[in-house]
Amino acid sequence: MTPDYYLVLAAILFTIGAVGVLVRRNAIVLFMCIELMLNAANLTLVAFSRITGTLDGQIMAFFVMVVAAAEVVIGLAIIMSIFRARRSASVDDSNLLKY
Amino acid sequence: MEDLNLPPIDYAALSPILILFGVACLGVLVEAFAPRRARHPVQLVLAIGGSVAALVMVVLERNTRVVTIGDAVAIDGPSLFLQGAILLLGIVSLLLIGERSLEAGGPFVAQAALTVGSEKDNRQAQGAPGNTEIYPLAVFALSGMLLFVAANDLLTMFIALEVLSLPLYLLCALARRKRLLSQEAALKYFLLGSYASAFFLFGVALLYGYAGGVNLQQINEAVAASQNSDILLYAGLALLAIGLLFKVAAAPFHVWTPDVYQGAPTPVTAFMAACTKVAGFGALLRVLYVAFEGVQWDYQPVIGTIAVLTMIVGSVLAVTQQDIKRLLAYSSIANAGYLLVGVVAQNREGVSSTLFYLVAYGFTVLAAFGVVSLVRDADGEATHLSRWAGLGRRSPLLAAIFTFLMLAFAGIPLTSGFISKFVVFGAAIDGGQSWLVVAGVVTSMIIAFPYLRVIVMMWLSEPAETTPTVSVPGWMTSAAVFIGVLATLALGVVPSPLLDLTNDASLFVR
Amino acid sequence: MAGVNNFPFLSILTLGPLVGAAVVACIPKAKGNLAKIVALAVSLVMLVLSVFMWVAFQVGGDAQRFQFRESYPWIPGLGVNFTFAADGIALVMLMLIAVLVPLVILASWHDAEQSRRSVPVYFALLLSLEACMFGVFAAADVFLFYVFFEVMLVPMYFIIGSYGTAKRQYAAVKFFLYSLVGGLFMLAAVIGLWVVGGKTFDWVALTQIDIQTGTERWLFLGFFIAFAIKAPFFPFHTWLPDAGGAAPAGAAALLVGVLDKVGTFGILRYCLPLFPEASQWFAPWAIALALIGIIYAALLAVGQNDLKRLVSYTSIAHFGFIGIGIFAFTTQAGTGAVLYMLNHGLATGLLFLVVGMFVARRGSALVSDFGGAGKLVPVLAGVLFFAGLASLALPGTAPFVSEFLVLIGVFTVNKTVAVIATLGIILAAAYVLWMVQRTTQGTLNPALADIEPMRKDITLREKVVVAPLIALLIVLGFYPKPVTDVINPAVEATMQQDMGKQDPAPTGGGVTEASR
Amino acid sequence: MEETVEYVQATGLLSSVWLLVAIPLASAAVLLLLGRRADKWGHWLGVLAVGSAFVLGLSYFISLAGMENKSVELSLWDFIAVGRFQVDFGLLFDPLSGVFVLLITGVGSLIHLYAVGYMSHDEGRRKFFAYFNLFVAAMLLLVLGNNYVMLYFGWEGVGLASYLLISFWYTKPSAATAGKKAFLMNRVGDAGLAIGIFIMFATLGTTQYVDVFNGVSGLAAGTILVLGLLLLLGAAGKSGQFPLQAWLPDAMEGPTPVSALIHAATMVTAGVYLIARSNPIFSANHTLQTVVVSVGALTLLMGCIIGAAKDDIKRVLAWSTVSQIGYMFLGVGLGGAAYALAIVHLLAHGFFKANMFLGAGSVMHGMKDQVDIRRFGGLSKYMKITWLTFMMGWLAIIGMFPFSGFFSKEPIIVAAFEREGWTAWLFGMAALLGAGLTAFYMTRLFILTFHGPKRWTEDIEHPHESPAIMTIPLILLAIGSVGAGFLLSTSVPDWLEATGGLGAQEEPHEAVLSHGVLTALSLLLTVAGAGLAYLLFRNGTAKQEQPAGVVVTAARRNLYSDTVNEAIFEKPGIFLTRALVYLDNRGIDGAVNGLAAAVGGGSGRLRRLQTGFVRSYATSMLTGALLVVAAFLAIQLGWLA
Repeated sequence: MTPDYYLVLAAILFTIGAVGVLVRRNAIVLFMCIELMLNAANLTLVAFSRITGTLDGQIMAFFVMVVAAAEVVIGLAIIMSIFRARRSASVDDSNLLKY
Repeated sequence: MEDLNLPPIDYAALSPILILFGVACLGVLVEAFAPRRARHPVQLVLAIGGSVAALVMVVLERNTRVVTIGDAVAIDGPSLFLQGAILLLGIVSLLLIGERSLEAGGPFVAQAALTVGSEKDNRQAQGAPGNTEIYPLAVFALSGMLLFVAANDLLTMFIALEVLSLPLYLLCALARRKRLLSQEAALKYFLLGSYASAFFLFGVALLYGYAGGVNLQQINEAVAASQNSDILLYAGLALLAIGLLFKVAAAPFHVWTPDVYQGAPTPVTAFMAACTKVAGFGALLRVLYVAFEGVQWDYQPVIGTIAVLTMIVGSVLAVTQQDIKRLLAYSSIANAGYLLVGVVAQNREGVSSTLFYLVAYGFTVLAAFGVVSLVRDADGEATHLSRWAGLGRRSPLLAAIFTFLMLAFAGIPLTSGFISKFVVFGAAIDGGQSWLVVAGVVTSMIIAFPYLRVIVMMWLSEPAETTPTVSVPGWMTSAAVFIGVLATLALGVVPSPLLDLTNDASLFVR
Repeated sequence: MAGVNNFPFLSILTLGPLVGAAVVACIPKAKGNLAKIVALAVSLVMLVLSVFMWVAFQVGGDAQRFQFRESYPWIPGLGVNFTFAADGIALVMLMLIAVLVPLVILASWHDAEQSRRSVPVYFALLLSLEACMFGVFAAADVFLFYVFFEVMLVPMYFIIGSYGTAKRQYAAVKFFLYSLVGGLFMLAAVIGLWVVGGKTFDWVALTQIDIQTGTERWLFLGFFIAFAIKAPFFPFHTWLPDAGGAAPAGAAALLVGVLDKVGTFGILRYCLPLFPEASQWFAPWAIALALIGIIYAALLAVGQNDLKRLVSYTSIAHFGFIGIGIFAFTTQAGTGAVLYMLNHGLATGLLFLVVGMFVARRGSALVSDFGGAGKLVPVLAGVLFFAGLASLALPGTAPFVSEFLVLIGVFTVNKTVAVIATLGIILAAAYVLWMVQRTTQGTLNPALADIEPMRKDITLREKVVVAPLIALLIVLGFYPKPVTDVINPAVEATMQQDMGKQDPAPTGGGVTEASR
Repeated sequence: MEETVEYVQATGLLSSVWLLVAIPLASAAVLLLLGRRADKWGHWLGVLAVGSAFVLGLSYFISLAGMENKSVELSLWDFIAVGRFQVDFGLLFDPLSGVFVLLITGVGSLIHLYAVGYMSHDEGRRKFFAYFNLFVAAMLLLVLGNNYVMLYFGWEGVGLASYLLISFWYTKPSAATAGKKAFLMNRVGDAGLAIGIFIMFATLGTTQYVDVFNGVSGLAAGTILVLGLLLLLGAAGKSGQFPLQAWLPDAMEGPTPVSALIHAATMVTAGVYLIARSNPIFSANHTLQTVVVSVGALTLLMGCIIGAAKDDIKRVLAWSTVSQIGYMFLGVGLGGAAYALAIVHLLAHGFFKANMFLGAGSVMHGMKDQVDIRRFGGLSKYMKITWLTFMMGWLAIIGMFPFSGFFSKEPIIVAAFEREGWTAWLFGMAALLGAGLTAFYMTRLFILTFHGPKRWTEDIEHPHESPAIMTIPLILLAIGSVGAGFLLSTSVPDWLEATGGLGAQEEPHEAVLSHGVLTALSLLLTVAGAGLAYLLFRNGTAKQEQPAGVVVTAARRNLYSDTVNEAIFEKPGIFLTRALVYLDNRGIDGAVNGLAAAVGGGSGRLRRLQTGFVRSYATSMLTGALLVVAAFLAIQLGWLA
């Protein structure tokens, strides 16, 4: 099994994530789609790491995970406070700022 | 077991970043242990003092040209200059952030966790002292920016990007008034920012695959010699660029800008408009000039097109804006376009002119938002343009200052805005990119109109009954506006020192 | 050179009014009269200084083309210097400014009160406008010129916008945007020139460089569009009637009398010497625009019902004459054009000021609101008539000399253009006399007699305003030599050294001076 | 034409010739600047200025008579000196300008004197004399200039003075309009003159008379023709010749002394002066001369025909002026010796026409400013001096022997018959016919005014004779009308010989009819015309305008020249002006505003794309991302760049 498949899989995951952001309404789901994109990147890093035979990529993946975790904290905080005020997690309801 | 060879670390060169990180952590501790009443002054002094200390270190290290901690960070002319700029603009922003005399408790919410519209929330809006976590947050963002512009590999850059972005997302949500807007801005900024980071990261991954490493020099060498598929290179470059272009608000990645600028607390908007822009362009310059110099002929047309698009979007959309903060947001988009013109010039003048522009624009925009924060009525800031009618009659000094700033944005000579445009366009013509200059000139004509409309509003329209009163600014806002205006004037009249400085600072280490 | 020639006339002229403006701006609102007096004093000092400068300017065989040269480094990184120098062309324009500004200040004595705005600010704006105008004509550095060119807009914008009449907002914005558009085109060309010219802005150095034909044409266009808007030439003119109509009369006199001359001056000083080849290439187009302007604007002037708009249109027609004079590339036409710039400033300045006096009395600028006014204010009507005569270039008034020179110079190179332009002098008579008839002659408009101020003929202050202009117009109408002697060498240098053009020889092969 | 023209520098007395222009000018300036303070004595200053100019002129004239070279030049200062274009502010006193100076100052003095009385009740008398002096100064500059630019200077100056004086009673709309009309039509001619001067400079490099005249032989025939036609256009404008004649009758709106001095005796003859002065140019091209003659012949007949149909005393005189100047044009157009004849007629006409105008003024003075000859009649009993002096003028203008018209007009008729071929018949017969018609309408005027039954309006009870200050000039002018003809016709041609270029003569052709036959014919026609008028009008005429045939109606309508002007110039002009105002506001300004509106509209529409939905923002980012990636890949694959 060539590592290329991992790359293809990563690309597919990334695409699913990227498109998911567009089609889902729930802020949490939206956010998870973004996490999916990050993980697609992780998979790519690891795959390339394997292809090139260096460890850099894998180490980078760890960094990314940490960053993603931090992002979750921030993101959930923001989403929570909005949810409290609006009783809705739909991103389409946050639509005061426009034009 | 082999000896672990720790990479050499030039602590002195890194000291500004380290100082700020330290100060930020200290700020968190202060938040935890200092008594509530003492927190505000302590945090303020800490943040500003830390920034000043970092600035001093930058100045002391001004001649350092080094790549340190295992090629992760490059301290060279551009990064030192940009760090200095970020720190200077950051200090001024901190002055705006720290202002508490404009309304009871300051512009920030006391308890961000309280539900909007609840009884407690209404009570806290009446004047509970604002929260002080904003200072560590801002300092974290600043330290991320310092690292961002100095990052010599893409991973460091990614980390720095997140370090600077995450606090900003939060800062956006912390407005005392109009909290729904503020939270919405934060949500939008957060979601779209993460989205862009994901693109950035995927680009990093692809480039890692292409070059076998993420160090900028490594990529540069790979561009010349790599046997790997060019698709990896170009797709990687494209995705990387998207992440960076998002941060600098280039079209079509500008969409967040107007909403976030409008919704965020004005001092934070100012901070973002000035410092984030510097950081974003700093990183963009480094990536394009250091890592991808070998494919400059390929990316020039693409970035050039984006520049044109950005200028058009910014200027055309500014024409019909009714809210002063949104107008300034579109102006910031247009200015991103002009800055991109300098970036695309792809020569030393391109770097130096972009550096100059960033500093000049930063000061002007800080002063502008500082003024915006002063025009208030009972509901807080009165940002709708129609409310500014006749302001010149009520408070001529403020209106005169804002007029001057608008003229600077419009690029009238004897303001920094003119010199900035001049050097950027000059670099572009020098780099053979005259078409960008033509686009720049045409859009400058268009965007002059909204600026002029503001001036007309202030001076030539009759004041309405409801024209907001202008609050007497505290010393910090006064200082911030004064510094901004002074810099705008000084850089327009005697730009030579800064021009020389940018010229000296315009070489990247490789 | 002699000692006086090293005296820094030009920088003092530029800085003096600026300092004056700062002082005047600081005077509290309540002390409007003090502001007026200080402003007048400053402008008078500048006038005296200018007279000294005129005297110190050397004319004759070995006199240098540019005199009073001063140069201080400004932005060395960009090759920018504060370089001031004046040739004959600039000197004449500087003198015009120095003469007009005190008169305008005096004429505007009560203008600011009517607008409920700050009086000191109005005069501070006038003085800063004077500084910018001095600067723009004195600059010998392209960058410096551009800076003044643009900055000049700001005080004028506020004068029109804050102190103008009914449509002032629209007019001010239009004025600003038009000029800015032109300015930005020029900015692109300035930068281009800077890059092509090896990063220098020095005028002399830039005249020496060789530019590729294509580039030269683009650069020329950039400059030309800016100047054509400023001048203004057809079809870039529509801002002027609005601005001239809305501006207070004194400011309108400055706007049309001096500010717009920057356009034609710029063409002479920058387009022609810097881009000689392109200038010749574009000359037919420029002449066509100017020519259309002469006829078109004159016809429009006939059809105007607003006195100030009417005068603005006459100005556009006059700028057409200046335009064909410049692009004919002969000594006579060129000298005529520069002389025209001076004379037009005096004549149209006078016309605007007198119209302003009428408008101030009547409270309306509409021609149809007047009628038979000569019965009430005979002297003022006489001055209006005289200004009209100067405007239609009657012999005995200064504009005749310039118009005749322009036409005769153009005729030697392009007969058709000169003949068509000559039709313009018939139309000039039409619009002037039509205006005079409808305002001052005929049966007295009954509404007019009821207006108290209309029954007051010219005041002493107004006499002091118009008398110097009338005197100058007449003296220069009979004896223009002192001025032509100053202009002529500069124009010759422009046409012959910079452009490489020689005046065409008489085609008849007849007798020349030898037989005299 | 091979002889060269030479001027000598003025010395002695003649070096003060500039005083001629300066004195009236100074007087005008004083009168204007002092304002009301000069009301009491201003008119006397005016008279004094012109009178002293006359005395000076006479002394210059006498000193010139004693000189070898009678062309004296005085250069005062460099007027315009730019490159090759060098113009003196210079004067030329030669026989031609000499006689003009005497005419202008002489007749001028008398008319000034008359005006003191005529304008005595007008509160603007001081201003009137200022303008009058201004006119004299400009007119003297016109005839004294030593180059064409000076001529143009004076040319426009007299135009200005004429405008000011026609619209002197500016509160009358008709006067204001008439003044404007005069100025405008003059400007048309002036434009022609100006272009002529341009041609001189372009071809000869000079505008000084001496250089132009000496250089003209080197010019191509076509150039000379065009040059001459342009000068003719200028001359026609100033002299009220076809096709620019329409302003002159309207100019009678001005006070009568103005009509006498400017619109009869002096200014309107400036065209004749111009052609006479430029005779080296006109003589150099035969076609050109034919055109001048044609203009003269056509105008003289037009003037007669219209004059015969008019009922306004001043308008009849005005059209007669048009007609008489037609004779002068005929004369100068014939060239050769006829130049001098035209000048003689000009001088004689100056006397008798001024005399008649002043007489008309005197009649109006006594008849409460009535000008309609249908409402006069029988005035000979009431104003004897006016009647007698007017009779002298009448006899002179119809060319009755031995009055001056006979000596001045008859030679022109003879000269017309001396042209070669059929043109001699054409122009000769026109001139003869004109003589008959002149006799008819002038007799009609004379009879209807002074004889026949009274047809006065009710308010006039007892017409009175004018005061002495008005009648003395009348008497002096009447003496001129009687005697001047013979004197002038014998002396002036010889005198003018000395004028540079004017003396050059071609051999005249043999006249197609003998001199004696022509004289007899012209006298016969004159008597016939006068007799017919006497028969028709000795019993007066209807008091109101009566329906008439086609010819009379056309003549009453000025042969439709105003109608034509209106249809060709005025109406299209007004339409064009309106159309352009519309175009400027809607078209050019509209285009700019439209562009701005388009940007604004585009902005308004694009704004809507900023929907506020975060997912739509993400969409635009993803789209952008895809485009950027696609662009990079396209570049990499070589599709772009």
